[in-house]
Amino acid sequence: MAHRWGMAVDLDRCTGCEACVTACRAENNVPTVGAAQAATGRAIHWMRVERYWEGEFPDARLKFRPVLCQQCDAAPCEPVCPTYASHHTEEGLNAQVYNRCIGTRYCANACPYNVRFFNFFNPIWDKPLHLQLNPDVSIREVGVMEKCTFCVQRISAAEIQAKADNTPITDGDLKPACVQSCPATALVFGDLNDSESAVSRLSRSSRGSKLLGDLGTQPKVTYLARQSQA
Amino acid sequence: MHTDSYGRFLRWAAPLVVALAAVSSCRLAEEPPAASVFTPAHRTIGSAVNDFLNIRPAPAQPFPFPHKAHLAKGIMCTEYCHESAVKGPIAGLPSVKTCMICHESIATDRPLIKTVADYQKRGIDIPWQRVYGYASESHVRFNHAPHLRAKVDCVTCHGNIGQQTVAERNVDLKMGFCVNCHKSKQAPNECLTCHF
Amino acid sequence: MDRRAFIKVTAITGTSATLANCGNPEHQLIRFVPDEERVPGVAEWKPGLCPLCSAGCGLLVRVMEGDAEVLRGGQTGVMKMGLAKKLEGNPAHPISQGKLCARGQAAIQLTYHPDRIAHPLKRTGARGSGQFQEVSWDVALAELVTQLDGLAAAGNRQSLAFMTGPSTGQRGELVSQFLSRFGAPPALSYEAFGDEVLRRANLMSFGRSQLPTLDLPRTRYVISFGADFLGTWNSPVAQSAGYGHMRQGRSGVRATFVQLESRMSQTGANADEWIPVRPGTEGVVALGLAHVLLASGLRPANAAGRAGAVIDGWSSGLSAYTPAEVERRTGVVAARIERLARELADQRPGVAVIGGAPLAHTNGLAAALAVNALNALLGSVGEPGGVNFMPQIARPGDTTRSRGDQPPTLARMTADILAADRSPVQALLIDDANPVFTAPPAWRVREALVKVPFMASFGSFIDETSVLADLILPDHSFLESWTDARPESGAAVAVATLAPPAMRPLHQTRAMPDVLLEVAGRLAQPLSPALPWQTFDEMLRAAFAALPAPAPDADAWSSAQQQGGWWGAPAGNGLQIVPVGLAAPLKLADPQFDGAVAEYPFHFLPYPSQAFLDGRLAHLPWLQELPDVMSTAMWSSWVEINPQTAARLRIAEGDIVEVASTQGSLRAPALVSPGVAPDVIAMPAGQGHETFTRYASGRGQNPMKILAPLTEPETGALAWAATRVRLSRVGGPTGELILFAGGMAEHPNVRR
Amino acid sequence: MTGDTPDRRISDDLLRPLLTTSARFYVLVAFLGAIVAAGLVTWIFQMYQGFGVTGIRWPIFWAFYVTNFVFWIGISHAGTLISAILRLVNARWRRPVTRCAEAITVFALMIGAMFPIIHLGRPWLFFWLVPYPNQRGIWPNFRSPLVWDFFAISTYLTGSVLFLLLPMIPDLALVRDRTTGTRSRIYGVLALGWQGTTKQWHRLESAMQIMAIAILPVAVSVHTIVSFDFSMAPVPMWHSTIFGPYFVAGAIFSGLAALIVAMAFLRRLLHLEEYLHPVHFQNLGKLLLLMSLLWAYFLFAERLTVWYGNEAAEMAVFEATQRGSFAPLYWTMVVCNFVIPFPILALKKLRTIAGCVFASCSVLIGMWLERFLIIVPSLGHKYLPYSWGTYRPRPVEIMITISTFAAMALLYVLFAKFVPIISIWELKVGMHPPHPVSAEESEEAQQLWRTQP
Repeated sequence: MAHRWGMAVDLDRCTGCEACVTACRAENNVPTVGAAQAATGRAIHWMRVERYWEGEFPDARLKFRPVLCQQCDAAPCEPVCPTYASHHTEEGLNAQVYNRCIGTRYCANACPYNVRFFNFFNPIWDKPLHLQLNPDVSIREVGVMEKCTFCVQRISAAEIQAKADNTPITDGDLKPACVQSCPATALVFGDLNDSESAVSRLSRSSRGSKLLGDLGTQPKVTYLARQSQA
Repeated sequence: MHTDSYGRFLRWAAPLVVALAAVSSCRLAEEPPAASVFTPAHRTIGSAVNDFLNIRPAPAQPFPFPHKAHLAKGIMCTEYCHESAVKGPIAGLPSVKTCMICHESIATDRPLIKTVADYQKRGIDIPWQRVYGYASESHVRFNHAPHLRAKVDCVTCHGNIGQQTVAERNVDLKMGFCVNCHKSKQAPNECLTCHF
Repeated sequence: MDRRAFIKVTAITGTSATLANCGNPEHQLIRFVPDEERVPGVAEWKPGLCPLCSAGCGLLVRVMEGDAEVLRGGQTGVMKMGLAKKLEGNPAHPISQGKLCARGQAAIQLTYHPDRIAHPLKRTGARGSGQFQEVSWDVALAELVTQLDGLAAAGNRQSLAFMTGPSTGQRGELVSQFLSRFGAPPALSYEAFGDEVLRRANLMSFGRSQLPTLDLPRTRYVISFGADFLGTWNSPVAQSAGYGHMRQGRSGVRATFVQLESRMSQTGANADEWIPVRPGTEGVVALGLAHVLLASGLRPANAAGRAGAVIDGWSSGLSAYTPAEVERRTGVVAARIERLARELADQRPGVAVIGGAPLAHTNGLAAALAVNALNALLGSVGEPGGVNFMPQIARPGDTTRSRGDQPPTLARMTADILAADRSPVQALLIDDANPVFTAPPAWRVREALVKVPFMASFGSFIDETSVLADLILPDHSFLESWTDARPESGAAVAVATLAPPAMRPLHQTRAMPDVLLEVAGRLAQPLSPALPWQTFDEMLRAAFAALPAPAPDADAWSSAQQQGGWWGAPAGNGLQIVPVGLAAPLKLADPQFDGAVAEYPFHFLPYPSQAFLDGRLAHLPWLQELPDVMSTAMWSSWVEINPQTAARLRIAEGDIVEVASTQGSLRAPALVSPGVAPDVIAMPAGQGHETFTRYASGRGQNPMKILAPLTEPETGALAWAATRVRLSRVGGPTGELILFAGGMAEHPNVRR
Repeated sequence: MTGDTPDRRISDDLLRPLLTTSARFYVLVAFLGAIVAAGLVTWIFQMYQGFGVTGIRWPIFWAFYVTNFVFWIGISHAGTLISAILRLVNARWRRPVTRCAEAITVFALMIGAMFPIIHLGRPWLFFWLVPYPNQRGIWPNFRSPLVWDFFAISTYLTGSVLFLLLPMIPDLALVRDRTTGTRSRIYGVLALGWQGTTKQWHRLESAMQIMAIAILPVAVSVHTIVSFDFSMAPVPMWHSTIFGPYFVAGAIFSGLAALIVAMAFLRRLLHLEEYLHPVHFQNLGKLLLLMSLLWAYFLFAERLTVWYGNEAAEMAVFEATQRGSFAPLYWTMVVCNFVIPFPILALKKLRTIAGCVFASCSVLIGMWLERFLIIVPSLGHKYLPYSWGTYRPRPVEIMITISTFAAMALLYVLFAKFVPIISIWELKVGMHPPHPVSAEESEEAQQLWRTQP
């Protein structure tokens, strides 16, 4: 049975520690652009933790919300790409094919979540920081878009392994970097086609909703609302 | 009368054009990225153009390696020298250690073997050059193991390397080549199969 | 490199990098024969230990083959070797439980940092000039040995001082043994945001000189007094894991979480109820809650046991802490106090926790005792869902930590040095500490250190302290050496984490414990009989061999190497500690502040930054570019100001403001935040380094440099929340404040 | 015939720019050429350094370049559309206007079509937009509006070029006959062996009719498709049904303005006062007035519905443009596109040549701002406020923008230098009894072209 990878984000568990943000950077060779570029809006964060203030002191409240590529089933970024660099795979992932990308940046405009990032310059790593680079992940050059891939390199490796061992991927074995590091287990990843997988059960939760769901993008990431007595 | 006036115009305009050309070229002649940083950028415009046109220099090997002779001795590629091909994505180039496993005792008197032994002594590895490989802007993440499991023979992608004494690239691993094979074998043809 | 060079990087498509070894061989380095055989492209997972804080999280290190530039026999070349690629939590480890925090994820950059010290260095220029010259290890070690022998010969062995970071493992053990054998005073450990006050309080209330372990997974009510236990305090990963479970891990049960503090921390942002409280009065609230519980007969006074007995007026029902009185002193409404008390009584098991700023006042110890007493009153001590103390493995000859007698403090040492005309400290060894950066200016640490004749550092980077050293003996990175830790909190079982080297050293560095052992052997009167080990791993082996074997067939040492440590119930039921009582019960005094209210109207509240803690991590680019989750600031430092205050002083976001205390002033961009009280100015620590690698040097401001030297009298710990400041706008935005986010509110434009 | 017939004079006047070259021409060409060259160098610089030398940032990934793209494609609606309409309704006053107009179309299109390439992150791969068979078996994504753009613009360009060239043939033949040597030979080739036989006239006439009819739907579709680049994406205030007609109207609006300005310049530079009369400007001015009203109506319709609908995401953009950081630009746009041109063009007294030119310049500024304000505020205020951003252009973008205006002027000047900018034969025919030309008339017409040196 084909997989359909999805994620659930429990906002009641998320503490805003941003372990996911650094984990993603470490796993996916996301470059740091430096202060000067960051100041002009060129920082790249495939995963970000949004924070929204409500109310004023002393009744101020704060909400955290991890935002990554929602891997939409009806992704606005896909039809607009003139070269199929952004397209839908059989497993429902929003592929970003770097080598096919010519940098129209149309996908980034179309994406309602602003989770797509552009390489304004060639990335650089001050040696020997480059020795940390993950050999399983591409290094994106100037002029191409990039975004969260659900750690496709891990998915691919797991599927190749499963094929070799001729055993299915057991739920919970395969985790993107963000999910693996999340201390509060606010992020859960798995196969939505497996109705018993943890992610499927959470996605059915009454607290569940989709980010900007009314846009009809049909995301594969489900957000579980934060409960509170207050 | 107007003809020579055109001439005057050209004589007048030419220096301007030259000047602008000069400006642009000197901008292009900026120094390549510092050696202290790692970057996917090309070192020179030339290498950029070569990659764009898929022109790659032929690998220059330190000394000939008779694949044929070794195969004839029944030394199978993925059993001794490129054994990691069956375990993972990369076939790898054997280090001088691997050579000396056998050549500690075998054919030690041959001049080439002496050179190999000498490398071993100096603790320096033989600078073999990769023959096959993808330009990294093609973002191909090739994995040997599954291909071998699928019984794809080495020669399919590496040609008659077994017959060569100095390894040469004689199969052009263009995307069409991969795609056709995947099609014929009903292997997945999704972009993400290879590009990520 | 600066970003100009960055711009210069030619842009025309593609990578030549990975093709480097495909094609023409010219301008390539020679390739050494690899020392190790490994399958290229296939990952291997090795146990590790996160070195960044004392939580001691166990790691799994992903090691893959790569080409590293190495020096072999004076020749630079490329060698295939195993390289650490990624850090994950070790699922088997009781504390990290397979998880890792943002800082831990970035720890790997310590190893590959471009400004790591690659060779031993000897100072050539004046102290602090940062001029060093490379020397061989033989020269460096000889130098150190001569110095130590000199002290011994001159008969003032006690003039050797050793400054360490918080090391809970055999590394610390080795240092203290080295010192005691040599005849020097015990090592001095200084942490700006340390927890000495809480340890002392726990010792007095419960007879345990260690940080508490909160049983969050089983609790139903958490009331936290300023403890940033999900961010930077104590054992964040373990506590976050517990938090996740306490919120949604149990079907039908969701614990309530109340946070009291004067500046909303990342932890406070997660609270169901966030209650601002006047700085330094957190203890009053705790006693107010206790009063209601006692007065309303919800709990009997004697339930608190000794924890209550050490509080003045406890037995008589804390008559001075009626809700009305508490409201007057703390600003927390009386009715709210009563409601909270009732909730505490009803929703059990509950737990109260105190940490951070409340302890950093002159009355910090009393506040901690108050919260301890509250816990005891609730019957949450040592109970499921309450406060527990992690079993400790008894150490032979471990005295300093167990008996609460005072180790030397930084303040006292510097004072002594500056007072005497001949420094009582003749030689100073520094390992993993940067007091020059984190100490308040009044302690004049830099001056004092300059006055010390000989100073050697084991640091891997040139920071404000090691730049003063005469000799730098660079340590291995934690991934290149044997490491261990025995954390004091975070799990229900005793834990001794162990990590063999995950990769070979990149540079010409040596593990500090090995250096210490070698020096011990090379001294004129060798300490080797007392320190019988050649290398650190031998010492570790001895230490682990002493532990009970996990299984009859396996020994603790080898199994610890495989699973990344030893954990379980220690033999002899843990560490026996003699509780320290009090002559008379302690009275919760009003906090003292430096600076007159009239002249300095604002409380100044520095706090350990989410990314850099006290600043020791400001040199990691990943953490610099990590948007602070509350402010979304990258590569910056800032001053948090309440919107009303900002409006009153005509301060807009990004404006440069001046914050001045009696100790000095600093200028930093303003950040308007609804999460800070109108009379409080908050500022993250961590930035403002003068010299700390290319990424941190000259970036932002260091709040510590305007702190007053007030301390908590009992422990001598710095009362870093006790400074008052004045605030003024000095200029418009300079672009120093780099924010990742655009908007503050989720629905800013809804017409109502 | 004596050499003093009015026809003769027309030919002399209108061919003068071709036959004699003033120093002013060289200065102008050199000046414009320098700017254009500087623009090219800037673009090379951008490709070499990386796109980051522009002001583009997360999340505003389109700005100046796409603004210019839409603007110039809009300008291109000057000619073809206008001249085609005027031809079809057979407006007499059109005769001196049409060629200027059609030239604008061709050049504006050429420039506009450059921008989708300039704004690419990897321009050297632009050919992936072109469908061509390849071993990979990969085609462009025909669902992408950018690919539609490619087809629409290339079609429109081809059509417009034909539409410009066809009626040039007789005049090119005239030049051929009036010149000697190399130039005569060159124009001879261009004139495609035109002899002015009745047959050729009829062919030409019918070809013109067909093109005039064919070009209209193409022109309309082009700017509709350009508008689809925006309205197809779920971006606040882009995703609107009104965009198609709105953009077409805006295009004709700016196109007319450009035409008026261009004509005024030619009139002054080439001394064509006798041929470009105030009445021409009057009439174009009336058209411009109509478009101004239409544009204002569209703007009103768009803004009102957004405001009344009060949808959170759209209101964010609405606020930013109406009251927020973009308000100054927004209200400048309103003033330039309506407040200034309306009275000038409405009052006969003000609708002088100077008046029309002034109004047109203001409209050009206003319409450029309109394109900018459609693109940037929306991208800067998408759904999640956390990801909002602001945009500031950098010298690179500004330089390239300026150079495109210079390029337009340069191409136009050169065109006017090598081709009679006013259709000579159409003027002449205009002065003779109405069409269809009778046999002897066409005989006479042919006489006109047999000119002795």
